[in-house]
Amino acid sequence: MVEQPVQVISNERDTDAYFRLVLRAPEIARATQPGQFLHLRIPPLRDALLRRPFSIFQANGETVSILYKTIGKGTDMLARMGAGEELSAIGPLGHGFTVPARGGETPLLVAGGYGMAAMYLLAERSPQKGIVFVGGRRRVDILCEAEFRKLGWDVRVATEDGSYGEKGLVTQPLLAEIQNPKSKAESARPAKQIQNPKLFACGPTPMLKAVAKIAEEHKLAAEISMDEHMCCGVGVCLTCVIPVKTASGWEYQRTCTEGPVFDSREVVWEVAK
Amino acid sequence: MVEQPVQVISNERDTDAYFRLVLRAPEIARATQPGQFLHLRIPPLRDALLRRPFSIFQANGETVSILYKTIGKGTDMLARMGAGEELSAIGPLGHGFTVPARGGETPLLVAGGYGMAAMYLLAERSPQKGIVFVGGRRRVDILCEAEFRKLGWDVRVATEDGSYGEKGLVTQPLLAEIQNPKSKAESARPAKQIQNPKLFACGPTPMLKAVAKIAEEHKLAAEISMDEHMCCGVGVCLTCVIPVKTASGWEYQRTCTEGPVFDSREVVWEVAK
Amino acid sequence: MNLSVSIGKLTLQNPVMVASGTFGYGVEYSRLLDLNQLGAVVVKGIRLGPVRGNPTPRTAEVTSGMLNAIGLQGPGVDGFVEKYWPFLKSLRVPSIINIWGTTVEEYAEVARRFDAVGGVGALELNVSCPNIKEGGAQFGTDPKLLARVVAACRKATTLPLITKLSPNVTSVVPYALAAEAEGSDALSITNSFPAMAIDIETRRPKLANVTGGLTGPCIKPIAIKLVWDARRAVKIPIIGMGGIQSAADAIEFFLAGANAVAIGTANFYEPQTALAVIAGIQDYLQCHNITDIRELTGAVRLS
Amino acid sequence: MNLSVSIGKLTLQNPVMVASGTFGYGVEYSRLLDLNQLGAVVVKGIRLGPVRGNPTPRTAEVTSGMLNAIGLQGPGVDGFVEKYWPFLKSLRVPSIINIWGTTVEEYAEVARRFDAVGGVGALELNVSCPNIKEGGAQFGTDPKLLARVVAACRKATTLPLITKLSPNVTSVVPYALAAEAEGSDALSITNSFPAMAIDIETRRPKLANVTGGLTGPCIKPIAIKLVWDARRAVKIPIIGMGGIQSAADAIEFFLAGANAVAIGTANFYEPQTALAVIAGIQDYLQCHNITDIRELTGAVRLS
Ligand SMILES: Cc1cc2nc3c(=O)[nH]c(=O)nc-3n(C[C@H](O)[C@H](O)[C@H](O)COP(=O)(O)OP(=O)(O)OC[C@H]3O[C@@H](n4cnc5c(N)ncnc54)[C@H](O)[C@@H]3O)c2cc1C
Ligand SMILES: Cc1cc2nc3c(=O)[nH]c(=O)nc-3n(C[C@H](O)[C@H](O)[C@H](O)COP(=O)(O)OP(=O)(O)OC[C@H]3O[C@@H](n4cnc5c(N)ncnc54)[C@H](O)[C@@H]3O)c2cc1C
Ligand SMILES: Cc1cc2nc3c(=O)[nH]c(=O)nc-3n(C[C@H](O)[C@H](O)[C@H](O)COP(=O)(O)O)c2cc1C
Ligand SMILES: Cc1cc2nc3c(=O)[nH]c(=O)nc-3n(C[C@H](O)[C@H](O)[C@H](O)COP(=O)(O)O)c2cc1C
Ligand code: FES
Ligand code: FES
Repeated sequence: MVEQPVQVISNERDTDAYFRLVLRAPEIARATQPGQFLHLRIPPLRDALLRRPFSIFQANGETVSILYKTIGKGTDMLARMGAGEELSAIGPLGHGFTVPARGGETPLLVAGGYGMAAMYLLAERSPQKGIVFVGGRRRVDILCEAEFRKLGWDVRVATEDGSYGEKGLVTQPLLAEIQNPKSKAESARPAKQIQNPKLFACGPTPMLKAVAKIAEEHKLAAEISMDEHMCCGVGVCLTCVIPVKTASGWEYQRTCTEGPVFDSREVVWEVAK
Repeated sequence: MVEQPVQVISNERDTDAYFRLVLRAPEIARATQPGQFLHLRIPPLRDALLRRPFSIFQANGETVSILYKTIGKGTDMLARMGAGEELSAIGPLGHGFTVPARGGETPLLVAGGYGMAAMYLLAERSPQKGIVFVGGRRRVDILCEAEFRKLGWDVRVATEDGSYGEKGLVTQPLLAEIQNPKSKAESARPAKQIQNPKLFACGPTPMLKAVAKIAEEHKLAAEISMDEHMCCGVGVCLTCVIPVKTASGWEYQRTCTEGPVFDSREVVWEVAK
Repeated sequence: MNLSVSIGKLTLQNPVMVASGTFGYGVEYSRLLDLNQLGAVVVKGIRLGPVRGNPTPRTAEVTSGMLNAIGLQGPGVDGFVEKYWPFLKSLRVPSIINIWGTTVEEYAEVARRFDAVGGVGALELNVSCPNIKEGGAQFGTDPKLLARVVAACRKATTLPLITKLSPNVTSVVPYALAAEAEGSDALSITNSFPAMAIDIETRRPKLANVTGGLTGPCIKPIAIKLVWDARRAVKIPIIGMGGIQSAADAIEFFLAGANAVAIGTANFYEPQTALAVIAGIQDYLQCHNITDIRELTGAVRLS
Repeated sequence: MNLSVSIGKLTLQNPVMVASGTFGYGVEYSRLLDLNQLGAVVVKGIRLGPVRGNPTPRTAEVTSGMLNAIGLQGPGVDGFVEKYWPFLKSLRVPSIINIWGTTVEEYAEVARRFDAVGGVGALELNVSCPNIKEGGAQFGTDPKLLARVVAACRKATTLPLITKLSPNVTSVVPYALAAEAEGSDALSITNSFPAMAIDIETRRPKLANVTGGLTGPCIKPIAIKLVWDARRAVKIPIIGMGGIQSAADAIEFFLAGANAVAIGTANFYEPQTALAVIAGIQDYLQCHNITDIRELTGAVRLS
């Protein structure tokens, strides 16, 4: 973990409200594990002081990149920054995904919207290929499908408005696959036979909750990355907590340090928002 | 007086810490009288909310310009703005100088540092040419001398460190001229015989106070432009007041509306800072 | 869409005013915006006689706000009526006169004088100015004294009375209750916060008065809390203010419990703010299918 | 150049601390900066037993500041001593433990327990947290209750005692005097301000706790005024805090009357702030030919 000024190498629109920002940050790039995040200070915000957390999308040699959606003042300002400008980054932060071992469980990745950003490194570094289930409201919310295919992963798309892939929530094709492997494969080539699947998910909390339920009902392990509101990003402020089971009940644990990735069985979903 | 977004046409360094900013502002340009000012909002400041006042240096057709010194966060930020960027301007504001009438008093202009900015339009529009006394700490604080000469005015320079012109305060050559016309003319060509001089001054308060004293001692009229801290710029907040004589004593009057130009005899110098 | 709200017997065409001390006597801004579109104009604080005010510097910029210690410079009742009332009277929107005194009797006397002027929209009792030695905040930080001021003014005038509360108290509730009990028709919340800034190079306070009042966006979260606290205690209308610079800010005040709002410091840097806020409120109501601004008051969701 | 200052019998190598609740238990930031360069580390508030804290969202960003309602989540005395004390004890700079309770007796008991731990630098009594129902601010807004808390803790420990005052009072002076009279070795000024923010789209408060404490640069001018007021009333050292993000901000607190300062919210967005402030103070002293930081305390020029 380091804190350092980082330079924008490029910052380009992906689809609609989504952008890709590539930063020069060799030390962070080297240390990054799948599922970890960057905490960025966007200096021109000035009267909006706090850093913004973003999953590390890709990490290559000297650079790290993020894939972000413009939803408010920070991300809007970020979208206006150009090559050569400087941000301050803290990273890599948080406890990421367990990279699947060769010959072990088959990874089923489930992502909603910018949740895809947290998944790429996991797919890239997993010796075991699997299926990525990706969902979004509309076609423009389906990100970097081609990149996952290039890694040799099977990609299954669902959109809520049916404008692309299956119509509905991303958990539908996931559930179908688990219950009846291959059945709904939208891809032309035959899906691999799923051996001993393990779920990895990142997206809005309701999606994570649904994934946790599917995992529970099918007795599957699931690692989920929680998208909690953050402030410090390093474990000191206790903003980002979620309820986690303990021997005697539950306690609040920090998404930024104990997470963002948790075992779905640890989370007390009745208490979590 | 209007409030409007104005575009930066150019913004270039003059000497050292001084810059010239040219803005497209046709309505303001048309209405400007010598000695009036602009009140500028510099949007990227964000957490520094208030507008900054600047004398209108030049006003030509569609454009107005200011000549400013970088001394703090607003002027520093201003110096970083480029062509095409937008500011918000209110102007022209304030009660300016009385333009000398043809054949009337001979104008003696006295300026310290960026005080020169307030003088240019007066010189330009005065049918009666005169002398500009300009002072500063160092050579780089002497601004737009050439432009005044081009208007056909006699320019007398004094610097505190003696790096250019006479060594000392600007009031020295002024006083010398009043006491003994021509005596200290640094310019090669013979100074005009001063008929019935009237003083016009803009600069730091101690300089204005000295000018007011000279005017009083020599029974000359003097119009001085006060550099007071401002907030609203339009007369509502009562920030920018100076003590002005009244029938029964004195009262605080607003620099932004009753001024910035006052008759030096009206000011209660013992009370003014 | 209904935007009109009432303060006692006074009806405003819309709930957006400009705050006392930030809009002079109206006339100054009349060249930059159409005052007849405002809910009301609230003028700079006036006491019985003329007031010279504090030495300069009187204001200083601070992070997302400003300090002021004007010291209530003003022409007094007679000077005001002579110089500024003819213009204000000619407006189609009401003028609210912000008044103060150094004694309970002076407050009442000023109220009485404005009752007689004719055409005044309402009186706003400034019991919360932190920048004068006598009067002002002392009446706003003692509920008994506050009750006496309000009661005396209530007797002295039939004009709608608005009590402008001080933020500089542990709880605003006793003050809100006292004002309501003594017949105040509405509350203004909030005035500026006692504060200070020092120039580290000269080592001098940035204000000649040493301390001053903090206003602007920096105080908004505190002001919202004060409005929310008062709303649950009283039934009378609340005029919310403190750092409003956009319609979103104003709507936050409504949701917290305000019936109307006032724009203060923002006038200095964006004189069109009040008009932009009115337009933005209309957009918001339309987008959210709300037909009456009054539905927003106190409509924060807590469950 | 002397930068060291004393708080009771505790001597700090320099006057720059990190504020309670903004620096965890030190260990979290130890990978980003060298804690041994700080004046002291002040840890998150601790009561006798473990505390779960408030529901989320617990913080919200506001203009030039933030709101928080963490609800003093913490491991309790035993949990703290077991999990965090070994690390803190290993530092060369003192740790100051921020403590609280819901009764006078609990405060005293927590103080007693830390007296026995050995090696603690000082105790900071948090009588000013606005985000918990019982305890916290109630002790900080009643001078008599405050006096009882300080007196009880004074009896329970020989450690230096720092009383952290609430800003939410009309005048900080009676509280400063009460703490000094009961044997507090120093004051911390100030804690966060009761405040609130509402999301206008969801209409929900931005904090699950509805209200929270405002901190960051937006509160600095109010905090400076509080320090200045307290400085003229008491002789004991004052630790100034509230929105410090640069050496200039810290120096403003010294000039107003602080003997030391603490960095709070700024840690969240610039974790190196405390170190930058220490370096900047040294530069300032050098530029101004000041050989001892203590010369700056209260050195604002008024004439
Ligand atoms: C561990 C982690 C990883 C993340 N990774 C990514 C990523 O890879 N790509 C990406 O685009 N975003 C990611 N986010 C979310 C991202 O941090 C927010 O979108 C960003 O902080 C918003 O900043 P803003 O200034 O634009 O919005 P603001 O102006 O601060 O807020 C705008 C609106 O969005 C809401 N909002 C703010 N933050 C969040 C949030 N975290 N979740 C939901 N709503 C929010 C606010 O309440 C408000 O209504 C991640 C968040 C976390 C915690
Ligand atoms: C009527 C009028 C006309 C002016 N014309 C010009 C002009 O033509 N060219 C020009 O360069 N400047 C002019 N000024 C001054 C200019 O407004 C200030 O320099 C500017 O506001 C500083 O902004 P800042 O954000 O850079 O400084 P800040 O960061 O706000 O302040 C930096 C430091 O400068 C001090 N300071 C701020 N304003 C003034 C001031 N007005 N006088 C002296 N010290 C100040 C502050 O107290 C502080 O110590 C004029 C001022 C007035 C009132
Ligand atoms: C320069 C200035 C002068 C003020 N004068 C008065 C006044 O005369 N009477 C009064 O009741 N409030 C006065 N106020 C307070 C404002 O009316 C308002 O309550 C306060 O500024 C908070 O709103 P804001 O943050 O939008 O500015 C003044 C405020 C400022 C900034
Ligand atoms: C998230 C957060 C948690 C805090 N927790 C505590 C606490 O446990 N005990 C305490 O006395 N103060 C606590 N504070 C207050 C700070 O110690 C400090 O007094 C306040 O933040 C003002 O300083 P600042 O503006 O620099 O942040 C907390 C502040 C924040 C922002
Ligand atoms: S964001 Fe501060 S503890 Fe997680
Ligand atoms: S600057 Fe506001 S009255 Fe002059």
